[in-house]
Amino acid sequence: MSDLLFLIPLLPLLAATINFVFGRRMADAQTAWLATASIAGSFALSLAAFGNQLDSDEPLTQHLYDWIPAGLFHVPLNLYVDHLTAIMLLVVTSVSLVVHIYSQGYMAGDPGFYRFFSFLPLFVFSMLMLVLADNFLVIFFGWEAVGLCSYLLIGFYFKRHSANQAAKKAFIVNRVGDFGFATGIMLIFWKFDSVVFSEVFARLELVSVDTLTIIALLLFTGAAGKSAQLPLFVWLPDAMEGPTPVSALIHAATMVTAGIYMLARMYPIVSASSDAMFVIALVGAITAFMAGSIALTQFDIKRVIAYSTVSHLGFMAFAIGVGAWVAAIFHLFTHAFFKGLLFLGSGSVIHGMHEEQDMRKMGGLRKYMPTTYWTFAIAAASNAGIIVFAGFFSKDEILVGGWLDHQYALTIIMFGAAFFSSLYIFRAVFMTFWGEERFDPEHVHPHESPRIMTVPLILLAIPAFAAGVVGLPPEDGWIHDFLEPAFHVEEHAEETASAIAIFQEGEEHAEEGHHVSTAMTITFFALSTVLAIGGLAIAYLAYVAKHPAFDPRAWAERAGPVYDLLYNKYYLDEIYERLIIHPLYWISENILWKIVDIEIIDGTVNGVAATVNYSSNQLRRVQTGFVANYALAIAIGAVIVIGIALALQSDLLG
Amino acid sequence: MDNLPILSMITYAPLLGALVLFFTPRVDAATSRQVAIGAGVLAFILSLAMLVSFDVNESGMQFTEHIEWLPDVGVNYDFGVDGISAVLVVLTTLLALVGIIASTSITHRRREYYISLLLLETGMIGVFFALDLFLFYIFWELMLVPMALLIGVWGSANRVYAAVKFFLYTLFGSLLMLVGIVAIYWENINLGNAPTLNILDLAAVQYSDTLQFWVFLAFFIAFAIKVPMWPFHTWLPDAHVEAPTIGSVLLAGVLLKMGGYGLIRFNLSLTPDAAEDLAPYIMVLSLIGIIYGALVALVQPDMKKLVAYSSVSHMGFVTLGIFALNMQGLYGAMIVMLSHGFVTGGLFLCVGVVYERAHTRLISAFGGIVSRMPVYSVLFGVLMLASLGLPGLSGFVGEFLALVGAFNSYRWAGVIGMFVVILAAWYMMWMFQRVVFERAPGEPPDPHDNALPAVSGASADVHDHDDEWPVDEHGVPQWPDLNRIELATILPLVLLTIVVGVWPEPFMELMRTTLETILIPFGSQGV
Amino acid sequence: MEELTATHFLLLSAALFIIGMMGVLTRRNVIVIFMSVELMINGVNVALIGFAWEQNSMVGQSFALFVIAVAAAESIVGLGIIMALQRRIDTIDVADVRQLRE
Amino acid sequence: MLPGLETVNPDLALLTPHLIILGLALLLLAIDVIVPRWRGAPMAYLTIIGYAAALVATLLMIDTNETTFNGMFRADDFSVFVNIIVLTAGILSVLISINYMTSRAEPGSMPVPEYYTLITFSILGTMIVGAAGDLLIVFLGIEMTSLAAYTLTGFARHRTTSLEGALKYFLLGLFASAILVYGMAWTYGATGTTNLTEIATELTAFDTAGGVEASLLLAVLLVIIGLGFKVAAVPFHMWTPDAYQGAPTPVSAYMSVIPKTAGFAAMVRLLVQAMAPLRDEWTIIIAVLAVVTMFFGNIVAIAQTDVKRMLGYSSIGHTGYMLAALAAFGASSDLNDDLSVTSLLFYLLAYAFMNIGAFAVVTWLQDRGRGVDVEDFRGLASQSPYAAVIMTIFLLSLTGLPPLVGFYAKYYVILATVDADLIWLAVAIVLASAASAFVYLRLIATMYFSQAEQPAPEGSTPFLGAGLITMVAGTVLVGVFSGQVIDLAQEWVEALTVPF
Amino acid sequence: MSTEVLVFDILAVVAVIAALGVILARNPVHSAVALIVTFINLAAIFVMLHAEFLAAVQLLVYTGAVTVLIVFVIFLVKVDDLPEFYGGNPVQRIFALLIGLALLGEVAAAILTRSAIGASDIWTAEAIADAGGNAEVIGQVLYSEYVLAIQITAVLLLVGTVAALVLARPASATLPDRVKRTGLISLAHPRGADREVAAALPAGLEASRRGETSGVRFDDRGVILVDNAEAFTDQTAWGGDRLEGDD
Repeated sequence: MSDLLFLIPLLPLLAATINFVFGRRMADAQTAWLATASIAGSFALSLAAFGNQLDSDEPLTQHLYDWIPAGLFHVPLNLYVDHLTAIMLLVVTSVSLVVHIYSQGYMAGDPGFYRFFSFLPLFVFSMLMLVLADNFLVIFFGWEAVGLCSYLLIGFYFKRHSANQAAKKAFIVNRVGDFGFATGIMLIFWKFDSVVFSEVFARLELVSVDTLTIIALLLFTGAAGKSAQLPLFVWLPDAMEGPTPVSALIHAATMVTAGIYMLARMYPIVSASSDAMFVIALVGAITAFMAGSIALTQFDIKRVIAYSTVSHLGFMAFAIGVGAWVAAIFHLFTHAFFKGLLFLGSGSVIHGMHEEQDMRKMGGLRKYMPTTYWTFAIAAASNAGIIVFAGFFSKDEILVGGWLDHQYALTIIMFGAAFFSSLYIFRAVFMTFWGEERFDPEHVHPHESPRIMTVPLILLAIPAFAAGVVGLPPEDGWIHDFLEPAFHVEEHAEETASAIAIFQEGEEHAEEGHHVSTAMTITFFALSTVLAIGGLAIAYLAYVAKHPAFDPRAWAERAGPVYDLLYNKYYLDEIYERLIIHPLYWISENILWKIVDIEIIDGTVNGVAATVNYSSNQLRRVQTGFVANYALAIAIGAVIVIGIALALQSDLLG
Repeated sequence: MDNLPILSMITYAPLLGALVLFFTPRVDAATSRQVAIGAGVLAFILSLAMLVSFDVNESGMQFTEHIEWLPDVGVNYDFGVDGISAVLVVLTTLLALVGIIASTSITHRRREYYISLLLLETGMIGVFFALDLFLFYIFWELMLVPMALLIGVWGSANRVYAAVKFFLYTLFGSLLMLVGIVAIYWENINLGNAPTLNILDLAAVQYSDTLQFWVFLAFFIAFAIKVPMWPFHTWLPDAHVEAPTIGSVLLAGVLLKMGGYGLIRFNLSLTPDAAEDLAPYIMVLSLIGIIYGALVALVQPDMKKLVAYSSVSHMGFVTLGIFALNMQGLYGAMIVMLSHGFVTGGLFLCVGVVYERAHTRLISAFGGIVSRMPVYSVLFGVLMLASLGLPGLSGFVGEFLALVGAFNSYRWAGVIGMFVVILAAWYMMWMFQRVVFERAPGEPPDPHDNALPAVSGASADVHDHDDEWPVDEHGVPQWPDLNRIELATILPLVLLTIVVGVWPEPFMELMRTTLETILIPFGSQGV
Repeated sequence: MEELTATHFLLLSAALFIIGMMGVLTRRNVIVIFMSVELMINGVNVALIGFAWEQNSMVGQSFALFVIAVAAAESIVGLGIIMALQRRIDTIDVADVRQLRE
Repeated sequence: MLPGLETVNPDLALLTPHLIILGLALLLLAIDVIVPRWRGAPMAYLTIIGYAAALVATLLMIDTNETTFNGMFRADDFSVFVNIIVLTAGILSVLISINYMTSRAEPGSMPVPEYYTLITFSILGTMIVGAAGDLLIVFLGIEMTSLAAYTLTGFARHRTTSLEGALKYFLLGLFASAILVYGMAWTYGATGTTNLTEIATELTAFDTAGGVEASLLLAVLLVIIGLGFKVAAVPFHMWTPDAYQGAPTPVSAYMSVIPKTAGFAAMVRLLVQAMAPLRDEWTIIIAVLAVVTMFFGNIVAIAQTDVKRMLGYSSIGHTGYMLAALAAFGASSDLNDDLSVTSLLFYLLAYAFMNIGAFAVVTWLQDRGRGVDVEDFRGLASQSPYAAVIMTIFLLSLTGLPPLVGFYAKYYVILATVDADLIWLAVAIVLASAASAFVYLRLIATMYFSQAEQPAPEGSTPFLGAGLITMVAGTVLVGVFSGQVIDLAQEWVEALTVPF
Repeated sequence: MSTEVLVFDILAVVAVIAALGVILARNPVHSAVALIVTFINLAAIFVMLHAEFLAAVQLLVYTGAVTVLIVFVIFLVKVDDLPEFYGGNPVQRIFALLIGLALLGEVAAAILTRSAIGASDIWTAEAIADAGGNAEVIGQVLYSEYVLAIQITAVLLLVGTVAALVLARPASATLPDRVKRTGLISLAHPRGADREVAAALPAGLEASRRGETSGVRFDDRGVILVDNAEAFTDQTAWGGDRLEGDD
């Protein structure tokens, strides 16, 4: 099996290049069919790899060739599949397959159809390379390639200025994250003289904990950039400018989770420094809470879901921060399905409402789009964490993990975020599908999407509902033992005492988390359910029953400045604009270019030339034309030369 | 094969072409173009032949030629090639060939144009092959005049100022180098060795620290002007903006590499101790150059000036890598030089293509090219991505290695250097998007556009040249996509960028032994 | 100063030389300049002959002889130039001869 | 005979080149009177053949380091090299003046036959200085060259500027000669002899511990000032621009090389050969003069509009470089690898080719009716590309750009100065040549980068063409084959120390 | 103070005063006379310094030939009515004076501290006397040691004559159309006549150029007007004009 690994990323790459080069001459259907077939191929191979990993702990590796042989900085191009990668492969390829099928319907008739179906498989190729990487450079290659594809896909409607701005913003903000990631890689190479994961992890003891903390934090900045954590999440909401299937695939299921996957892959490093873990947890919690609060005030259906994604990513980061590694991956697994479904559902709604995205112009779409409504509802329930749905189990496990890690304050914040996640999602459901129809009938005739779009919705609805079973019973379900080898560090006998102590302490920490008392489980079950149902009820009362106590407008006035703060995304965009972008433009325009370059450097150069010319003109006047003056010059020259010579060199003056 | 003086044949093939053209004044423009292309192809094929039969593991110089010339002053005609010069020579012959083929837009005095181009090529190749300081200096100055002519005669608006500034700037630097050469010549004699100007013999001697410092400084200033490093860079934007497209391609593609090559060949091997002491200061200068170049490129209204400042930033990586004084740094520097050759060469060709159609270089005058020129946009896009250092393309390999090298010697250098990753993306993306995507001036906005910018309508100067192209209903000139020649010149560069990005091993293998020998005095050769 | 010594004639030669030089510097009339130069040359001759006398050798005197011969040759050429110039521009005032300047 | 004197039976064979030239001059005078038909071109051919014959005779005399006329005449290798320089320059300047005489460059008529005679006499004068072994012979040689030069400057009698140039050159020349002779008198006074080698032995006797004796120093200084005028060193250079601008262009070309070579030959004879023991004193003075001359010459040349005047100032600049070469004398411990005079001689030869070349192109333009203003060069490259290329070659060589002889010459000078630990002088040379680049680049820029306003120059000047070709060949090839030339020039060390 | 020194001092002082007269005289003729006085004094000094032959040469060549030539030129080129007395502007004169004094000081310093004296040769006064006097000895010396110098001086004088010939020869009669000169240096002219005439005569010239008149006319002051020198005197001042390129 290990020598077929290269096919997984290769198939989408081939499809992408063929579509890109010959796309104009191929019929739309052909390009779509080719792309989907290649993803299906990769999916099948991923299943095979998953099967292989099911019954063996040995990771599959395949060496392709040496990418950069620069002395110690030796970068081989290897593909590496272990349990963690197997899961990620499954998630990526499955969701991509569904999105490909869905896009054929959604993008039908678009002039850039072939271009869409070349960028999408290219994205899948990049994501697969990222997941399959076994050293920092290849993961970084995948990292940037994914950023590029998101740039291309967000800016798909290149005629729109807003789309272009959003694409550029996404790429540059990702690059800010990449700056941290690349600096981390450099630090790692400097400290470990290698960039291959296995070699680095083997030499962990040689390095002090502080360095590990710095490395972990740098890697986290990379993850924050990619997985839209607090300071760098501003690009994700704007990324909604791209076509909805793109949002579904990239900004829900795969790319954004890359950061979390990378942190998971860096388990040995991150787990070794508790300070880094705390920072990650803190950032995760705050992001979850903030994003949740913003989502409450949004009216564009895709932006609500976008902020929900940011919030859930905050959940996963918090999970990693508190050491609930498996919970993070479990939530990632479930989240991919129901968030993908939410986006595709909203896509189908938008498709039906002729590109209308504002929820205030929707309402009562239940009767027009029954399948979309039901699948959207299931996904919403899962997102909110209703008891039986997949989202409940993974989210709950995170909260338990948080509590066990004694991060009580943060866990309470997470409870708030959980409550928000249920409130905003049901608000969206009720505003779009329930209540009175707020669109004017002559122009807009909502209709159910064609079967090519509804079938994928149903396909995704199944895991959105049932994916939770994977993690039952909590704390030691199937996924826990499957991922167990990925998240524990082999014992190294002869390491120095201090190093072992650190890992000892880290070790119990993990064990203790396993057998949690059933009482605690039940109480957390109850608490989550209360929050979820509470959110549903409030949303129902506010938007369907129009109960005066819960009138959204009333709450908005009462909240006043807080509401504006939330609605304007904590003014983060404006802050960045004013604090970083404008001053940078101003400095480089007025100071660096105009003054330093033109005034100072060019000034001096031209100044030298001018003084030479000026002195030349002055000296030239010395030539008066008078013979007497010429003789005078000779005489003066003679007097000076003789005078100085006699003074200095002769014996006259001793 | 090795008894043939292959190196001299490569060097003087273009000169042969130039002489043939010079002495046939009555020939028409077309045949003179054929002759020039012939000479270019000959030089390129010979250089490939040399590259093929180049022995990777041989650490010393290969294909050496030695003819006694001025014995009294220790000057003899020494040619030789090693890892780094072989790679750079092939780059030179390739770009020169591409330049000659792409010179379709030159209208007046084509014969003299080709003569200067071929003379320039000879000068460039000679610099890489020369092992004798005297011979090196001769070829170094030989390049000056043809390049100044290229800028001065076939340039655009105030070309004379740019040509004169370029000439005097480089001349001043090289004159200081001359004093350096003479100083090291006499020091070598005073230490009791036979009078010689051969680089290898001079490198073998251990000089006093003060002399090393002054000789290092003399060479450094000459090469810093050529690289160009931060305080000496102001001639580059003027020269590029005024030079004809091909002049810019060669200027950026090869002339800037002379500085880098010189720093490696002379400053590192002749005066190692001074190099080691002064490395941090030079790294500070390169970092300023990198950040400064990127920042100023951010606000350039003119495409060519933007690319020029971007090459100031890229060449900052070269000096950063060199003076990191370790394996990764030097590898990085060499690959940045190689990739900068294709990438910036290609970018200038792209700017030239658009300039031929719109006769302006102002970014604000363009927009929505992708719908009219898709192939062009794709190639331009790949080059742009290589320029901002996307992994998988050649730019990244070089820059990352240089930064890793810099990080290993000085932490702060690596970190500050890494900032350019953000800035490069910023200015390149901004330019690319403003030129290729967006709407052409005059095109109606997309109904679903959430942010309707005040696209600066149809800027007047774009339209007055539009008599030559058909105009669609919105008054947008329908520029044709790349013609056969333009494609034939840009495509190879793009392919090379991808190849070097994905599979840099063969190129790195070429340089390995040479870089190891260079790093011996610094004790970090194997690392 | 009982009997004649070198300083006597040297001072004389220096005086003549300097006075000749002053003449060249101050006068504008070409002929007077020419005469001043003749004075300088005579100063030199005095020095030469003085040294010959001091060192009882004939070298100085023959040298002076040749100097006189050369001075004669120069005067011919000089006056030739002055004649040619005068025919052209009716002046031998050095100040007017200023077309070539700066 | 009187006691202490013996009749001198000189070995005239050593004087063959000088006698050939003297014979030629007299022959030209005779032809002028007897066969008027031959005036003009036939005379020129004869002159060139004569010079060529003398050149061959000189080349045959290499390595015959002997003296005759009991020490007065030294046919050593130094004089051989001086003869080579002067005869080549002579041939070149005659070549470029043949067409000039009959062209419409000079409105009035010029006594053509006397032109060749006077140039031959001037060359004879310089050769005498080259071969002089005695103060007197040096003085006579200098005077002969100068007299001929004064006359030739005023050759275009119908043009007042020419006469004015001649007058200035004459008056100041006379003034400087008086100073030179006064210096020689003082030298004789101090050493009791006028023979150069004897003076050197006498001077070694004086101890210069506490500082040189004032009268000796005065002697050296007066000589330096006198010769400084001849080679146009800065404080004494005032005549050069006016003389160059006034004189007809071929004369300016000749004047920029032959009298200057005489001046430098005299300097070597007097300072290097005779006053070697005082070298610590005079090398510093020459070095300072060199720097001042370099910068003044090159900087003032920038603002000139008249090309001949600009070339005059640039020749002052080049004098600065040659003085720098001279200033490097005697510093290196072992004399026979002392490059100072060698680089000076090579520089003179290189300078002859490029400078006469530059003037030749100005003549080429004048022969075709165009003026000598910088504006007249506007757009020359598009009208007559070959002339422009040739002029560019000369100007680039004057700047010191490598493949051309100017670079080799400047390289050797820098070699000499750095060897003499005069690093600051070497840097000054480099800075001055950067300044000179301003001057020459401006001219090249007007030729190549701007449009022509005047009609294209047309007309055929075969001899000038031949002259230009030889000079271009010289500018390009002499540098490449400078190995052999340097070997010959290096012989000066042994030549100057040959006892008579 | 021996008589010899006294005589020397008198002669020296007179020579110096005469020299000052040369450079300070208003009228060039006066300075010429002063020059002659100087030369005579110097000759006397030469005699005192046992250089009798030199004294003779001095008198003959300098006082005789050169000064006469100068005076001759002065008359020819009408310098008597020169406008101003001193040359350059006053500032320059004072500056020149200072420089002169400075140089005198320097040279005097060198003279007074002079110790380097060449080894004395054999030609003492007695040796010269019994060898037949100064002239005899100089003759012998010249033609034994200075043979080469004499030949060169001969050539030098030849060059001088050729130069004078080239410079001073009158250009062709038909001068460029600037100012038509009436007769050149023909002896028949009263002094100063031609200058005024030339200036006052533009109208007449046009007529003469067109060749209507027979070539000889008189102006209002009775001065003979001729088209060119040939017309007036049969023999031109400088002999036949042999320049073929003239006309």
